[in-house]
Amino acid sequence: MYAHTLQGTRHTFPDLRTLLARATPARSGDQLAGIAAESATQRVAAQLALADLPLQTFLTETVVPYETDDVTRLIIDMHDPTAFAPIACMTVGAFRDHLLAIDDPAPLRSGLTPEMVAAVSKICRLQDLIAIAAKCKVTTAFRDTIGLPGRMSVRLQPNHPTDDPHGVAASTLDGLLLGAGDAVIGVNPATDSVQGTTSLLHMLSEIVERYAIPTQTCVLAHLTTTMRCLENGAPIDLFFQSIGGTQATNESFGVSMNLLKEAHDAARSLNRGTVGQNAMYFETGQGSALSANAHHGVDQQTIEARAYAVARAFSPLLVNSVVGFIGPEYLYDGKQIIRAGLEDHFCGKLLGLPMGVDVCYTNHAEADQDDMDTLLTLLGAAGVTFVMGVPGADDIMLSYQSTSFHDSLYVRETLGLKPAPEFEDWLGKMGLSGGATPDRIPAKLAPALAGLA
Amino acid sequence: MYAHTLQGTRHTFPDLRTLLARATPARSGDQLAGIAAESATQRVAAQLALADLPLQTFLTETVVPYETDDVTRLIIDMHDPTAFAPIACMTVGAFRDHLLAIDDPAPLRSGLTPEMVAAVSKICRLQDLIAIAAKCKVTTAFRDTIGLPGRMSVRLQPNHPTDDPHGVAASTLDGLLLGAGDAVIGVNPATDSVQGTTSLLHMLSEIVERYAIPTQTCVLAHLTTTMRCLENGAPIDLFFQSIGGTQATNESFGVSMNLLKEAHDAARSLNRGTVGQNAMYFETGQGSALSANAHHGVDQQTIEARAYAVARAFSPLLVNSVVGFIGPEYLYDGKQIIRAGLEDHFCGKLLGLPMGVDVCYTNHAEADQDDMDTLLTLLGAAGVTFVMGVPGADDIMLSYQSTSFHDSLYVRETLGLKPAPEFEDWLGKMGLSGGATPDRIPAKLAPALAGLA
Amino acid sequence: MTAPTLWRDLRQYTPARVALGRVGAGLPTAAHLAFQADHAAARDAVHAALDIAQLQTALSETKLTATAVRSACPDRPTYLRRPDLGRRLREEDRETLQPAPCKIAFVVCDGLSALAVQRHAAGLLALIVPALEPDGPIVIATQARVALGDDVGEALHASAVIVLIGERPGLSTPDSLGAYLTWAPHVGRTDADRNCLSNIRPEGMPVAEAARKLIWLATEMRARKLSGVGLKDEAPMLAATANSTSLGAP
Amino acid sequence: MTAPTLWRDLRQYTPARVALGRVGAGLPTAAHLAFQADHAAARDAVHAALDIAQLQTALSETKLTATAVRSACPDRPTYLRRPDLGRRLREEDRETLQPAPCKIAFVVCDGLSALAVQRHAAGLLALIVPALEPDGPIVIATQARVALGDDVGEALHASAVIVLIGERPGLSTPDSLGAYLTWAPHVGRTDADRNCLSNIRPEGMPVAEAARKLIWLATEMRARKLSGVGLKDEAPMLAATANSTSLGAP
Ligand code: B12
Ligand code: B12
Repeated sequence: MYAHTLQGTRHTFPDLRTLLARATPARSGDQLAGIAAESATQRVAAQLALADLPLQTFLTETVVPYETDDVTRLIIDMHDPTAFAPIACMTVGAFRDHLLAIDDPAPLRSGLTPEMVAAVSKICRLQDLIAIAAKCKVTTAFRDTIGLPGRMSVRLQPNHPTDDPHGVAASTLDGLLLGAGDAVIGVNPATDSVQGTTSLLHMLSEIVERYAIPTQTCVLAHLTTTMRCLENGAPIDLFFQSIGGTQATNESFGVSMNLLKEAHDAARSLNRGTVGQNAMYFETGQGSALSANAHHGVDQQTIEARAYAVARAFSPLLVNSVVGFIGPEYLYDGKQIIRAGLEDHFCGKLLGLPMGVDVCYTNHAEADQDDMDTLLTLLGAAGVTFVMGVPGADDIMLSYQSTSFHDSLYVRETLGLKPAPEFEDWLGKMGLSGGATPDRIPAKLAPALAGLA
Repeated sequence: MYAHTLQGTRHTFPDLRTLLARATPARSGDQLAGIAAESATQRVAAQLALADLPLQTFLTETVVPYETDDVTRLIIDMHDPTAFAPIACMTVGAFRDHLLAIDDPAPLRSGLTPEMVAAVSKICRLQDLIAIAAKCKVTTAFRDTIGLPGRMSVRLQPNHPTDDPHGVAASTLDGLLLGAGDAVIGVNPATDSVQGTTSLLHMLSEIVERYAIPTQTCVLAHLTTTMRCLENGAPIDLFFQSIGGTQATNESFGVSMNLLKEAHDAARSLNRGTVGQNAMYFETGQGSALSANAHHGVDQQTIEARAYAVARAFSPLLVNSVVGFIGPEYLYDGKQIIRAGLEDHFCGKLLGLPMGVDVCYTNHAEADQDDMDTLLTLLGAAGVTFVMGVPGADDIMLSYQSTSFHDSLYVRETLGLKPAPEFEDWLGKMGLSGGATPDRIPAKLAPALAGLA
Repeated sequence: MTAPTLWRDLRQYTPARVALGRVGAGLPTAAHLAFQADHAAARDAVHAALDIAQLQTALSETKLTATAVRSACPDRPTYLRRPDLGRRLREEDRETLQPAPCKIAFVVCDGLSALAVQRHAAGLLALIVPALEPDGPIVIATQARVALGDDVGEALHASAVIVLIGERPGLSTPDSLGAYLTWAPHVGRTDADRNCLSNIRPEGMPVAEAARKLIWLATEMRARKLSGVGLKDEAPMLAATANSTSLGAP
Repeated sequence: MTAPTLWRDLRQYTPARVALGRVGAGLPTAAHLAFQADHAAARDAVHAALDIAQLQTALSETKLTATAVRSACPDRPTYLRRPDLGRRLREEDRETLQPAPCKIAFVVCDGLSALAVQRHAAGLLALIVPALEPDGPIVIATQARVALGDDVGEALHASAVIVLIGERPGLSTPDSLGAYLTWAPHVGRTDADRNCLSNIRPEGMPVAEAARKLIWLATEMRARKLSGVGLKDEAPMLAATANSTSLGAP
């Protein structure tokens, strides 16, 4: 039982998860779950109570039971008391102050649990989320090095409604011409068939080979499908899976810790990286647990942070919060999407993950391109690891609007950010530094090499 | 009569001001005036029609009659056809493309009218408003140099509900300790009396002298009051006035072109600047014309841009759009305030003004600190000339929330921006680079020098 | 086709917004405003209502009949905010669905695009219903989510349910239909228990191709008494697509 | 007082949020959350309603009576979005105001802070009304803007009107009262035609001081038949403030 008295009124919160939920800035998903604060005053009271909470509490009181949830077990069992020691006697509020004051939060990483970082994010303003995240350096590598200071990478997302290889190739080329693709060239397959996924894996890998691009490819099929492609000998750089912050969410996604471990082991034994071997790619997003009725009464942002505990167990190359992707049921409008995007990035970075954000919205949400420009620019200032690159911002298969190749050029130019160094060199060699200028396609990037003839 | 056919429906707009109003992104003030677009589709149709409009049109069709409005006369009479020549045959849409493509829009300035820049802003996304504004370099000077690349200045705003000199001094010192004050130390007086204003002018000027700060001071009384103080021999650095974009608005503010000219002449003859003689300080803000029923059916953003034509006739040191200050009647929520702030900054900069923005909101608006962090960070990326600095973001006299001294430290640190060079040196000498650290006040800034004993 | 040499030549290969040109880092005005116009239209598409009578007429052309039900969402704004209600039958309507054990039932949901359902549902059903020798009814459900099929299936005591649903409208894709198969449907099923076919529309997966895949999946599902991640779409690929494992000689 | 040496010593000189400390460039948690709590409270203050009966009782203690009218805004949300309506009397109420030429009328408006009016209006009126030998009524107006005084003045045929109005609530100032004087009020007057006293509350301009200034201004206004930018507040300053032209020796 937690409590705080504000302006003469005593506000009580029966347990930790309720306290966290009431302290969360307003969003539709928590309202849908019936756990959001009832008034601005109640929310502030919860934030004040949360600020006074010792961080230790998160090691003794779990928000989802240890016995029945393997994510909770992972969090508790992997907690590193040595890394935690410097902050062991702090409250959540003092921890926020500490994060703002120090230069490098990295040494704390393995001492932090998702719930701790979610809690501190709830009492942070946007500027705190930006300033603190900007201090977190997370570097990973496969065929190029992702996350170095002053750099921002882009996932090239050349989706096509029928997985047509020509269509995928044309979008890929468009993206390369505009400097995108250093995070990964990653296609969401329209169909989840083993044969279709295998075809896509082959063609992407051939493009990367023929253009000699220092990057990696991925087909974002269900992990069970990818594992079947592996049996077929398909060329797999990154193993992808959507994950969530509770065991039941992952079950609703049809995955388990064992399956993830199996994939991670396979990735390591393939040994396809050149400058590193981070070979997993995860996507997450606030709301998926609630949608699967697997949220245990925990607010969606805390559950989201718990998904990062799953991710970090497998040393991913990339983790992507698809923040506005699911829809207004969970993040109603531009304001909620912007805040959630910065929270997710902040929490992921504090936990040591190579966090990217799919700056995006659906047509049933109250959001528009202005909101995306806002979130993208703020994330650039916060040092986001990577963002999406979709032709003209319009994903014609997933039916939502994400960031375009142009958008990433904009944010790189405005904030002085560069692509991953190996990829930057490649762009230079291809005559594409700062993106191509219209009209003729450079000979070195001959479309015929991508199968377009 | 202007028209565009979209998805089979023909949308018509009887005149230029209606076309401009319908093309404006949604905001409460235009809805209040009954001139906003009725649907998203109508808005896009207006934007498409506007994009096809030749820039020339703005020289032949005025939105407020030339005969009866001195702001219109100023705009038309001061238009420079030579500077306009390179873009004379462009449409508004082509002008947007041009602005995005070129490196330096400065040579166009005197060829641009407020209506042209307002028009192009209406078809810009936030990222365009940011990217283009960031290319506009505007430098002014008085006792320090404002607006150099990579720098962002701060108006120190030490208001007090009774103009108490100790109170003002304490807030001033607080701001100096946190690196604020290079744009101006400017007090809004609680009362508009000549005697009170004179007192404040004396005390501010003494503080600046005793601490030897390379900056200027201002008391934001009505200009007629300031002129009376001048007669009394009060030390006046900057002459302040709120202005609007139509003659009738200015009349409702109790000012005229003649009065402004008189003040400008007085400022020049005082010759109090050391590194420059830009001696006017203007404030503007979307909505004031409508509030004074002086808007002539023109949308509030276009009227706002017209206020900049008034400002630029008097070579100001600083121009400040108080964007969220007036209230939700004109800008309803965070989203509208954010967009309007970036529009105002963009329009002012294109017209060659040293544009600052009061990143702010009132308690009757749907906005909060997160929205302010957003706008502040975006403006930092856009190269805003200056922002406000108010102790703890809470103006205890004007009753609204603006940016705090901490906020400006945040944005300077996050985006690598520095104060005006002369002021930066002074901060260095005082041991205040990056702001002081808590506890003891440095001896060089002894509070006794500011009258605090 | 000759090998493309100009950037804009890429446009012939995909409906994606490629080769838009650039002004600085920005989008040219024409492309930017076209996007805005499409956004306005897509927002409207979300709110379009399903014309049930028209759909029933279309179905009757192939001798199919359907009953209409509603989810527990009274209106569109509620639908958008309350997916939980969109997954449950309105109480009155649950009673109209008589339990009568059947092998397969069909549920046609408006989802987020009534237009998709209006355009493609009847055509798709005309191909699959006869092929699957159905013994269950066709139910048209409005303000409905995918999981409403579970509630319908449970109410009917159906062994399996196929849900056709309007996918959220994209900027360039207002009418995309999704199909979801669930074995042994009952309230509480998760998405791991279903299979999905997506992007059913002329520019995506054509109705005929979707029918072929659906029939294959439904047949496998019934044979293996299983749907979801354990069941993979291994319907033989059509020649055109199957040949694309390699890019071919450059 | 001894000269301050610590940053936090500055706090004694001003209610402003000075010397908050810093963590990096950020605000310490305690200061940040205190701000959030105050924001929640200030938002509520905007929506508080004026207790007219209580105000009338307070007025009656000094033998003042007042009639209540409303602006054309039916409710608070309308008030916030429609300042134009907040400046006009509700039609029914205009009829209740009998034209009866008078030298001065008083209008007490809730404005954006009913609390300010509730706390300070009666006290202020008690001091100024008798001094100004008024012959016009006191009108209490709800959902009202400053310019509603013009409509009231015009309806009454008053030569001048003094409006007392709740200023928008600040984070630290929920109860600040403003006073506006307008000579020859009629619909169409602009703010250039008025004089203003602001920040009337114990921590700002105390009621007694405000009364002194108001009386001075009203007297000048009547003598010069003029208000607005042409009329400056030249009421002699109180000793304490007048002495402050110089900071004194350091
Ligand atoms: C939104 C969405 C999601 C969200 C769903 C959360 C939510 N509450 O809405 C998130 C991000 C969690 C998600 C996850 C996944 N998705 Co998904 N998703 C979509 C998307 C874009 C829109 C769906 C929609 O509009 N439905 C219609 C609305 C009206 O109904 P609804 O009841 O709200 O929607 C439900 C279903 O769509 C379901 N769902 C979402 N994805 C999937 C995937 C599968 C295989 C199944 C059975 C159900 C399912 O989730 C919703 C809530 O229950 C579609 C693409 C499209 N254009 O439709 C892809 C799509 C359906 N998803 C796809 C995939 C592959 C996945 C993943 C398996 C990816 C992975 N490797 O982990 C995961 C896991 C899904 C699972 N088994 O639970 C594929 C399916 C391919 C196929 N033919 O099987 C699609 C077609 C996109 C693609 N081509 O990549 N997805
Ligand atoms: C909002 C505001 C403005 C807005 C008004 C626009 C609008 N539509 O609301 C803008 C930015 C345009 C503005 C301009 C000016 N303002 Co002003 N403003 C305020 C503020 C912060 C709030 C007013 C309020 O809440 N009113 C109550 C609401 C419920 O009623 P309302 O009918 O909506 O308000 C009307 C009046 O407030 C009026 N108004 C606003 N400012 C002024 C100033 C004067 C002298 C007059 C007569 C009327 C007036 O504008 C509103 C619309 O008609 C007050 C400070 C405060 N704490 O009150 C200062 C304040 C009233 N303004 C002040 C001043 C000095 C000015 C300027 C003269 C500054 C200048 N040098 O140009 C100008 C011009 C004013 C004019 N003659 O028109 C001073 C007045 C000092 C005094 N005792 O005379 C105040 C007290 C602030 C200050 N100390 O600096 N202001």
